[in-house]
Amino acid sequence: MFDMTLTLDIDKPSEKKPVVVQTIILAAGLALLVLAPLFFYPVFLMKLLCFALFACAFNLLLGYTGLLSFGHAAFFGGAAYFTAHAVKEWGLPPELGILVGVAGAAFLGAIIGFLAIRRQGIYFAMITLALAQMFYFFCLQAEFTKGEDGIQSVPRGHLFGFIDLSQSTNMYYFVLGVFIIGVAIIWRIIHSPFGMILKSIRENETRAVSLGYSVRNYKLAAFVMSAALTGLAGGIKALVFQFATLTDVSWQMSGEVILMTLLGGIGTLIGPLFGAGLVVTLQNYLATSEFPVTIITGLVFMVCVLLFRRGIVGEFYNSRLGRKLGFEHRH
Amino acid sequence: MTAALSEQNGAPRVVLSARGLRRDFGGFTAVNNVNLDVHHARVHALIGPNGAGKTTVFNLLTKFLQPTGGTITLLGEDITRMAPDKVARMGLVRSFQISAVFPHMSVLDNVRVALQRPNGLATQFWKPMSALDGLTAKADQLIRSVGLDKERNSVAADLSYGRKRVLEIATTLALDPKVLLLDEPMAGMGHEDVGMVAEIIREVALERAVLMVEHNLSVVSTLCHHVTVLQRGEILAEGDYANVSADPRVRTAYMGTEEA
Amino acid sequence: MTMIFGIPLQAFLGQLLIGLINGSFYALLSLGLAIIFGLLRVINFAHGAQYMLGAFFAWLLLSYFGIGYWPALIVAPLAVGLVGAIIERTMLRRLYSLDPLYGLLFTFGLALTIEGTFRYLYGASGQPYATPATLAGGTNLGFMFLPIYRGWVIAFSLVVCIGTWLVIEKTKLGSYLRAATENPILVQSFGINVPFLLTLTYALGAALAALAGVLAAPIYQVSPLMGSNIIIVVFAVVVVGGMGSIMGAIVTGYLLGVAEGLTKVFYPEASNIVIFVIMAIVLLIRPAGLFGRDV
Amino acid sequence: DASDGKVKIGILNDQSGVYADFGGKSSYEAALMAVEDFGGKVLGVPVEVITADHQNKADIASNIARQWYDTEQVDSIMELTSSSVGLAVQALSKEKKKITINTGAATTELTGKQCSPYGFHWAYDTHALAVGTGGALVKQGGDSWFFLTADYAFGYSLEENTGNYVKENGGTVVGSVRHPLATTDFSSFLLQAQSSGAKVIGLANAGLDTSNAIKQAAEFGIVQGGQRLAALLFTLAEVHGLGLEAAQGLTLTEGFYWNRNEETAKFGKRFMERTGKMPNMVHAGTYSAVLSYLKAIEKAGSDDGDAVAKELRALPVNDVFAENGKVAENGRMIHDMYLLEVKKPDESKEPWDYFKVLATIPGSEAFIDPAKSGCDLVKS
Amino acid sequence: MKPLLKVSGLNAWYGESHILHGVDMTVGEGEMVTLLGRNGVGKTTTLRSIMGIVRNRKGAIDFAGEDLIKVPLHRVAHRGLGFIPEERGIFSTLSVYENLLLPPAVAKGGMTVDEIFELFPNLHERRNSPGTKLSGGEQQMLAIARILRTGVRMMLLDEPTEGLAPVIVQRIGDVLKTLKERGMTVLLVEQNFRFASKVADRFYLMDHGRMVGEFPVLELSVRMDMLHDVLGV
Ligand SMILES: Nc1ncnc2c1ncn2[C@@H]1O[C@H](COP(=O)(O)OP(=O)(O)OP(=O)(O)O)[C@@H](O)[C@H]1O
Ligand SMILES: Nc1ncnc2c1ncn2[C@@H]1O[C@H](COP(=O)(O)OP(=O)(O)OP(=O)(O)O)[C@@H](O)[C@H]1O
Ligand SMILES: [Mg+2]
Ligand SMILES: [Mg+2]
Repeated sequence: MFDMTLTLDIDKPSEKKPVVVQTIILAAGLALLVLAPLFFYPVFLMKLLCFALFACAFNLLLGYTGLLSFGHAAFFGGAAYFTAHAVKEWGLPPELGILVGVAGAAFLGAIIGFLAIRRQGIYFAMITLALAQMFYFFCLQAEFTKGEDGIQSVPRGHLFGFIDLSQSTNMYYFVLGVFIIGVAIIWRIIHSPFGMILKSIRENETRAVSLGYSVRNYKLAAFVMSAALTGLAGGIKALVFQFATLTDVSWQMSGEVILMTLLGGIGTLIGPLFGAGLVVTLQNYLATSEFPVTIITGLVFMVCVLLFRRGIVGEFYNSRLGRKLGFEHRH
Repeated sequence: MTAALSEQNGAPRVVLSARGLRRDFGGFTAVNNVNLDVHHARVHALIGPNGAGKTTVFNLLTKFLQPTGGTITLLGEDITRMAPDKVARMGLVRSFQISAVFPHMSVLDNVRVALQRPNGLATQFWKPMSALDGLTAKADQLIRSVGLDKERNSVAADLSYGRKRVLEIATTLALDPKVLLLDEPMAGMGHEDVGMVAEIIREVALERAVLMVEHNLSVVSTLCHHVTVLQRGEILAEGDYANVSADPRVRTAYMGTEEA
Repeated sequence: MTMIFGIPLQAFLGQLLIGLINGSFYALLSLGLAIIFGLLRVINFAHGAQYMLGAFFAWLLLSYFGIGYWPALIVAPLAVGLVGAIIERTMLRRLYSLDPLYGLLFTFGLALTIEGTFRYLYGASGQPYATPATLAGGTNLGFMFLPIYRGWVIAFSLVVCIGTWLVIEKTKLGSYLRAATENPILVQSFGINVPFLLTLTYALGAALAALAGVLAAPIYQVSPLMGSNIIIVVFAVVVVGGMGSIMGAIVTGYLLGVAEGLTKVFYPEASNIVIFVIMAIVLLIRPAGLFGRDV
Repeated sequence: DASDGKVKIGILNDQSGVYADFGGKSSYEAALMAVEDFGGKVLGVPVEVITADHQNKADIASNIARQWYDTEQVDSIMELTSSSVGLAVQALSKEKKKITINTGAATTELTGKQCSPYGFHWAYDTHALAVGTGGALVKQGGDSWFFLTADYAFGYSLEENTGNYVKENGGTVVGSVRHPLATTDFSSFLLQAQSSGAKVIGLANAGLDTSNAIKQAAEFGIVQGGQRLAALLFTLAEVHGLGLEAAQGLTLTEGFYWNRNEETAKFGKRFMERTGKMPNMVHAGTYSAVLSYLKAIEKAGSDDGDAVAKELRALPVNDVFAENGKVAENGRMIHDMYLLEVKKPDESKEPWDYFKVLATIPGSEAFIDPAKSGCDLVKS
Repeated sequence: MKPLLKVSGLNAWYGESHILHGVDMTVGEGEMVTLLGRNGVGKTTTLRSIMGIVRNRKGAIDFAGEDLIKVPLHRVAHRGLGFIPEERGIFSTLSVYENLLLPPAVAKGGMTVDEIFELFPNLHERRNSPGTKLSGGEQQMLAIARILRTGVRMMLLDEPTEGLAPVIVQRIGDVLKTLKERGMTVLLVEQNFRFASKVADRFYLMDHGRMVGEFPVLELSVRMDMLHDVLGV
């Protein structure tokens, strides 16, 4: 459904030699992430990882199922609320709190998805947007979300009862762990028989139906998976910032994650990571400057759509160097 | 059950049947009171002038459209209100009038996607892609049988129109359907492909029921055991090709005065 | 006092009327959205921003050039229409050949940029815009006090909506426009200057949004946020009405305005979400929307 | 003495949103003025002021605050307009043992249940507004009220404080309706208020919302119909935005008015030169807060949070903002508030000459008795 | 016969792929010429390049004394050239009637709506339904009818018989003959060789983006071998 001139295929090496190169790149990337807190402000890094995971989860839906959801903030922010509430009010340990967030997001995803997959393309986008906005208003008025104030001072607690997460280094490695697990799950889903069917549905839905695939169920399953993984990101974000607020359920947040994905490269596994990195850095940089973030965000959006639809990673894959390294893609 | 019984009696059994099928679009009745029996191991042609309702009948039978009236039975089960994917899983598979492939997948993958479902490899989101390797041999065999070996690894979008139609037939066969519905399978095909596809159809019909819409009368005459002629949504004539083509009403409504 | 469902008649009718006024804005905005979508297959996320631009143009005209409401009612839509035309010519046009989702994303960025710029220049707080003298004051209708200006909004928006509908559905221009949406190249090969038509369409849609903006200026303050506050509700209106149906957009606009108004009487807490709830219900029952064709 | 060679103050508030005029960039100027007036240095090290826009989002605010403390060596954060932001940053600062002085937010929670040893509330609060504006209208015979309330903590707090005050004084609350933040159309809420028959319609909201409600009330002939509007949180900045024509006759409560005496007028003019507008209580309050903070550091001989907090509680506040103000155990700075009335256009003699001072409300009346505030820092 | 269309050295590209390699052909005023060739040899591309839909082209296209290479697409029709695409291009948001009235008349002498409805009674019957709700054959009729109204001098017709019932094919053949009598020039792309032989005056044979043969209808029988080679008939 989504434009097919994009880099659709997966980060899949086509030859033997590039595998080595790619493994080296992957290892280097991991090493970088492990060492990063020595050089950067850990809270910033954690924020980056949360959003990167969010964008990857979102990309599972957009890049690999062709569904543009304009309402993913509902799952991200919703999970943040659920986790925050579970940890703060019920006193659950962080790992269980996050599970509550994931389950809540999946549940929300099932409801919103059930309604939205009745329509396709642009309608789907608008419906998810509207339903997420409805959830936003729900959060605005529900008791447990504490309205505009949000759920504040959420305790980070002790992981498995003994790792003190209020230490920011501990928290960082916890977040990193969750991030890696999340991305690994996404990778597995994409490169699975199920992922293959998702791809075929995106390519030609009617044909998939005539081959006997219940397209709605597959779409819904992908939607719920994406929502659950988004919930994972939202849950850890609530712990990192000890906060759950309306910002995370607002439609601007849904827009932001689209931007991250678009900027990084739709349909590339690691693109969203770069997109998120760029957007988060930009926001951090501009947060204390005069210039409104929205103007820059808006302009980046326009430029991306007009000129770099493949996104950073997508453009790289298609560049000469990228091809040499075996990242070549059709189209 | 009943179907199996009838076969023992020697007569080819009815696998798909429609009774009193009707479909309205607004005030317009596109299909009216159509009774149709499709038999195992036979090729059944549905012909008729443009706009007679052939594609609509296909859509009704495969549940892509809901009938306004009438019933449809597949292998003894009433499928009148069933969802299209469910019907496909029961073994009723169709091709489309306008070619339907997965354009950005290779020919091999197109076929493998079709093979996944009958082999129970569709929902496993936790398994690696290599789980599908077992399907490759079967897929290659299908590809070879329709003569697409050379294009095995090309992207479907790069194929010519006719080759796409051939690929579509291959994916359809991958499901090993019990009933095959083909909407103008030869349309847009070069002469070289028509004969081959006809041969494929003849072969698959040995153990399956085939219902096809086709305007190429030479194909119809050589391939089909039974012909139903539709006109204005209603059945005008039925029988084998010789009888039907001799019917003066059919000649005026469809074939014209001379053989085209 | 006469009561309806335990609510004073006066309050009931009053809210009904206010619903109609809100509905006027929903209708005008969803009409513009429907036209742009119907013809360009672009979901114009910048519609809210263009509505805001209309109001701001009126305000700028007044505060810098002393040009009042009535001229602004014409000048501001023209100006915004022109801006729309330029955007279409230089940027939007490159996206037609792609998935319509890119149009949505592009206009989303556009909306952020425009709104951000106006926030930067004028702050987020609203600028006052006085009701034109000729329409100031109100009349007591017996059951409520109707500000004359709001009455004017209802009447004027109805005229504009019906007029636009007639142009699109009943004229040759309209059929060119509709055909061009589907297959611009072919229509062009018939001898029709399609690129120009598309520019015109986008300009028209933007101008309609701006017109709504000028109409809104005296009622709400002129604020950079006014567009983003309303746009998503208008999206829901369009989904309920059935995308691409122009009549659907208009009728649903008024209907949902009234529905929202009535919710404010009976269950004010739900007034924010009532339109979305209606949308969900409609989706369950008629996925194509009330007036939409099946797709 | 001062840690890391300088004293750094952060001014964190809304600079582009609905409260941008209420406090905004001008608060930063006010802080700079205070630093200059103090001499630019304390304990021999330079004083630095930085600022950021939190866009009215508590999470953004708390992120910035965290980063300021963690990476920028900020010693205290002030202004903090909006209750959610105020509470969030105060909670974070408590953890980090850093001083916050809130001049922009209204909720009494800051010095109530959620009070902090390091958190101070300077300019005004919802209780003061209730006593001031609410009290004045009750005295004038407004004994039945209907509230239009912003649907979040600040609104509830304002409605509750005012409602209680009305009831204590023999009045009744006939109803209320909650509206979301940044509502554009108040007409249906106003109609509800109108048909309720209440004598006073209390606007328990702020900024743009209040201005819009006032404007639309005029459109629907509400004041002509005999009902009164009580803009419970309304300052000079909003009056300026709305214009005297629409705002005339409103009663409101502020902790500061530039044209009250010579000293305030002098300060006002200086402020005007730098920002292009006259200060309201948030701006003047921020000036006062920075000044008091620097005095406390000097007295304590250190910028350590505990030491400074102790001195802040001990030192009296005497400056252009407050006369004989004193900081209570719960962190509330208690000072006089003023009941003001917006002039008619023809009464206004110069630009920004907007108010008549109706009465001075003594601090002890305006603010909650610390012992009854619910703050557990107060030894009873 | 005076040539109306003269194409020389026409090259055309889709993106990077070079499809036409120097096509030369002439169509005389009032002549009906058929372009034969296998799938994918570039027949459609030839028509689209002449019309100007494919813009990436080089060479000369002389139509009634003017080179069309520089004429923008929306002006070409006004020179008297009408195009009926392979995929028919019926508009779903327009009713059959609106579809019919859509192309602006570019010259006098086109058929009237009544004449058209007489020719295609199906269309009359379905005139108020949305265009794409017609069956494939009905859509083809509508596509032809649409151009007949405009009064163009020359039609470019891409596979008009594809997917049509024999009766309809016959009727279309009759229509083409009628048109020829009225002086219409037609360039026809056709796979249905038998049909083409009934209506055409002359044939071009195309292979790999070039013209590989040309002969009048009278020589058809003697050219069968060559056709066999190229078309595999
Ligand atoms: N839009 C396009 N982009 C790229 N290549 C194209 C495009 N359209 C056609 N082609 C290629 O150009 C070649 C010529 O195509 P064309 O449509 O002209 O063939 P044709 O002779 O009309 O065949 P047919 O009988 O199948 O209609 C084919 O190889 C085709 O794959
Ligand atoms: N969705 C629809 N809405 C309204 N009318 C329709 C719809 N689908 C088909 N029709 C009408 O029903 C009639 C039968 O159409 P159908 O496509 O079944 O014809 P067909 O026999 O397949 O013709 P062809 O051989 O040209 O493909 C046509 O007149 C068509 O216009
Ligand atoms: Mg058909
Ligand atoms: Mg062709």
